[in-house]
Amino acid sequence: MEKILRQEKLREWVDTLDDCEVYAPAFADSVWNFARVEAGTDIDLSHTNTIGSVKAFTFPQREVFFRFEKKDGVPVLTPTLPDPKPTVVFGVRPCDGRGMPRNDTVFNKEFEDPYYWARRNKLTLVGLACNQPHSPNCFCQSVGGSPHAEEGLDILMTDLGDRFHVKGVTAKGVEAMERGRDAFDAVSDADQTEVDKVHETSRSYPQRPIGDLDAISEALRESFDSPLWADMAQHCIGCGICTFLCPTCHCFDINDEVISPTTGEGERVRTWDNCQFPDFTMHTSGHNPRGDLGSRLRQRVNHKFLYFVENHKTQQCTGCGRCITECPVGIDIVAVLERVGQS
Amino acid sequence: MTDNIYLPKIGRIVGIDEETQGARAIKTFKVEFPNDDGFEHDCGQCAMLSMFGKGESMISIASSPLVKEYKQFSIMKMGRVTSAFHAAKIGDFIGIRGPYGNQFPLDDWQGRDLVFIGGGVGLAPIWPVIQTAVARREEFGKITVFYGARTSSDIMYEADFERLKESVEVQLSVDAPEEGWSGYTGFVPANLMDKAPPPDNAIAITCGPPIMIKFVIQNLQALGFADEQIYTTIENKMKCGVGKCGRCNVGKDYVCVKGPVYSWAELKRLPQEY
Amino acid sequence: MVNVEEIRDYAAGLLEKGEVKSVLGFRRGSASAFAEPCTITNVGEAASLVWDPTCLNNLALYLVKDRKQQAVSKTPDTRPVGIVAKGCDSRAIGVLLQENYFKREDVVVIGVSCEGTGVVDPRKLSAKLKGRTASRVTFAVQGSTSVAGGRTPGATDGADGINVSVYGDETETVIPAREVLADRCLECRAAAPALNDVVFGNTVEARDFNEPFHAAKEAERLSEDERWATWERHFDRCLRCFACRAVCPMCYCPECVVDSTTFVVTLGTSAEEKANRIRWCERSANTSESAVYHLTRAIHLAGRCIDCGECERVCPVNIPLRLLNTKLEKEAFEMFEYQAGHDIEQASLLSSFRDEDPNSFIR
Amino acid sequence: MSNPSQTTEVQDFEPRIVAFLCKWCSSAGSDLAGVSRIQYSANATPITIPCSGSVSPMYILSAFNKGADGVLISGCHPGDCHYMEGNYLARRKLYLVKELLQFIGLESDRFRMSWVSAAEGAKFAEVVDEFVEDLRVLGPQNRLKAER
Repeated sequence: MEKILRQEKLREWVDTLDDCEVYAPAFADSVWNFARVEAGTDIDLSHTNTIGSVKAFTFPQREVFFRFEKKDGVPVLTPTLPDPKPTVVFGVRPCDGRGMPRNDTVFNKEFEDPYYWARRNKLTLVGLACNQPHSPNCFCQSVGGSPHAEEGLDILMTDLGDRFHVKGVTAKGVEAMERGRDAFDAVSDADQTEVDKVHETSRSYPQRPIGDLDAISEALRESFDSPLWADMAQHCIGCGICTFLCPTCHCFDINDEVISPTTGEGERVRTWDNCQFPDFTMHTSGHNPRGDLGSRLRQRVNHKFLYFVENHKTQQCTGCGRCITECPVGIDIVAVLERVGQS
Repeated sequence: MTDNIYLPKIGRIVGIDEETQGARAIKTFKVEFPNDDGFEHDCGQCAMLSMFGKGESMISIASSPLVKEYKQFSIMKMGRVTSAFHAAKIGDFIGIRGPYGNQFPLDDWQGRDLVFIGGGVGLAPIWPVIQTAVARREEFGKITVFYGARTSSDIMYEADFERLKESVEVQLSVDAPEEGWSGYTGFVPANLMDKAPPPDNAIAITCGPPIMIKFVIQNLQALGFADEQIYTTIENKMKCGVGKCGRCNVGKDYVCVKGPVYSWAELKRLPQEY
Repeated sequence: MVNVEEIRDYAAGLLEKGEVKSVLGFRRGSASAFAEPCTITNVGEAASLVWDPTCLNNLALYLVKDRKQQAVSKTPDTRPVGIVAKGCDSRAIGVLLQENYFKREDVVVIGVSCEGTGVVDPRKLSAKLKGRTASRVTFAVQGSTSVAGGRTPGATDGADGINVSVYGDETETVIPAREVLADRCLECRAAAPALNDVVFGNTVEARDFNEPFHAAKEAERLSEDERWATWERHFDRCLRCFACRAVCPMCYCPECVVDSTTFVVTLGTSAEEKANRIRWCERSANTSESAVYHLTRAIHLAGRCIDCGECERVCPVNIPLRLLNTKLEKEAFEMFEYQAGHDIEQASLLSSFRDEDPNSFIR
Repeated sequence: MSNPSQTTEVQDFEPRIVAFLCKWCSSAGSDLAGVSRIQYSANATPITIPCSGSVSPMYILSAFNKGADGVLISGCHPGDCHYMEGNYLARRKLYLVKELLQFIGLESDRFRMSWVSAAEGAKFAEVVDEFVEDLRVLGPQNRLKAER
């Protein structure tokens, strides 16, 4: 389904989603992030990209698996599977959209993750094509995506100035459009020509090149023991920015949080974790298979451009560029791949 | 609704054996499922054990798959969770989810000689294989079990070893012998060289401290064992056990799913990340 | 004004004479117009050093890192390290010396005066450029706004503002420095490094920006409920990526008291030690736990924070962390006449006291 | 989850105070208040510490995190420290903690410090009573309390 939505009708459409929780980018504290849209307020889709990726909707920073307590000396476990309202997220950039099916793979492969899917099944992603790259670090096209890629999105919107072109990609997306059908107009030939032109132009901007992705995987395989890794990680500070902001990084930790040591009450909680932290792989004995920053940088890059490819036949990177832009010390995954490729 | 992969079943400790003492003490726990919701497992698989309020730890299932009434775990006191296990008493409740990981390909080894080489708590992961092989004794050729501990009092499953001697060759060794010790004195790899089991039509299965495994494999190769004839298990830090949390990988393999059992031929192809 | 060629020559000279094993400095990054840290070890690399308003990092962090590497190395290279240091960075070195983290002779401080300006706040710049991205950022030099036209000797960096070009449009726009400088630079009291082996650039006394502790004083003015509403929002959105801690030269503890991610374990650590370690706050990134983390960190930096603003700069969700530290430095200055990093001989803030310290708050 | 202090009616609200008491003075002062049969609020959970100077700011933050409505630190009068200067160091450090807590907007009445000697049983009782009354007005502390 393809429709035209005039800018001023956006709110009319959003208002028809009144049984859903609607989120959209909002600029607060000098950063763009997804925020709840209160009924009767406008959505501002002038954002570049949100600082946090859309992954937090299905993989929140804190997920309680279950509560535990003791009754008559016997542990009683109460699972806390989330039961969210249907959630619609506007303004999702195509790079984030493409992150979603990659996360689906992870949380679905050998064992299905019920917490992830409880949220995922209720989630509708309304994408917004990038008419031009919002950062010189964008490289979606270098990893098989595009500024108007539909993969992972339920709806793709394209900004045509005074109006949006809106395309329902999945059944879920079409349904969300159906509900606001009165707000939409038909697509004229002129509209179609314009949207095609906007998409074409959006693809024509230069992006950071990576080159042949198969060759990159091969180069990474060959470079496992290369001294390059230590060199490239020389100034790494070992923080979690790159992975926490990444739309596809999904590593986590599980801990018991005790509420009362006397009653034995507590919660088992999943939190985000990060392959760049020193304790991530450290055995209880103190032995650490990835004990230095070089091996941890290698893990991050290999996971995305080698291991995930070997396991799932696609890169686990969608070229959003957040890890590059936000790295405090200028570590640049595209430059890393370039150096590995040249070595 | 699918099964909740993170929700443990409740287990009850019905037996505790003190195997070794000291800073790295080992205890063996027998665990029953009071709610009759237990699971079957294969040789080499692991389970994620919980002490509620302390956390979870991935532990090899040390009992034979043929034993259905309980599961057995030998746990070395290492950190928060394992210390809680060592403080536990018979009747205490734990959480248990699994089984996780792959298995020793016992069916592929029919008709062959089996050489087991274990050291310290490393006997636990291969113990179910030994038990199963003994139970299906006629399917295999000669079976030899090498096992080494620091002292004779540190030998795990001591009572079971006596029974084992009836059907297989047992070669025990200690690093520091007491008076009256009749077995071999010295490290396991040396005992292996001393007895020199023939490699023809044989499979070697080893587990123990990393340094022991390293020398055992060197010595097996010196004895003429090919890489495909050598099996071992590896371990890495694990949190989820289901291939998602991202930390136990060795190259592209999540050890919790693709491991812990590897032939040396397979392991050589993986990067050294364990 | 600072002539970057002089910095390059000096660094090359240190390396050539073998006086240092390496020089920590800034070079052009691959990712953006902003400079990135570099460690150069041979004379030829000195040409890659840069100096401009995008040299944000406090490189003293890498002196700490070097020290840590030496501690675990079997054959540590104990030769001195050269470091390009702004005023704030040199104060960081001062605190590390005060705390005996290394010795004065272990470091050659190549001081660079920020003169009448400072470094750019990337978020302010981005807002100023309305989403476009800077491709080149330089100091506008008094009397000579055109870099291509050569620099006037004796001119002062930045008094006329910051020159900015954006991608796809190489014409330079001059933005008044006040509008894009980092808050810490607007409040800086010593833009020229007092602790140094050499200084490039002049000391500019009259910097017509904000009074010291300006932002903290503004934040204090809010009502109690407004303050909590603000900080609750800040703590709530913390990702606990620990970038603030990782980037701080003063957060050198091998093991951080508030979380498990840095718990040092050796083969000799007993099971009891591991089992009994107190978890002061949980790993969950929620308001209460993140508050414990940030407040603990702030207190641990009291009298040690030299206001390089790195914690605030690196925070991906823009939590104004610097406020917590400058609030405490303000109290240290006003109540205890203490300034971090100013005197390497002085006793630290929390290991000293005076009879006239405030007492009226105690019942 | 149910949060007892949130669901409690304000008039039934009994503030919980964690009191870190120096073993050389205030701890003995609180004992004296007890043996002297002085009537005072039973809302304070005393934790005896070697010296007010040994109080880590983490103790205070942790107490608030675990739901304390108020935190009291009580040590020896200036000049009376068993370790010569522990209370002076405490005074400086805890002044900064107090300022920081106020800065982020924790109600300023929730953190309190006092000098109470072993002989001042009556003063200890007063300090606790006053604190309890002030906390009663403030109601439960929810700002830094863990949301579990």
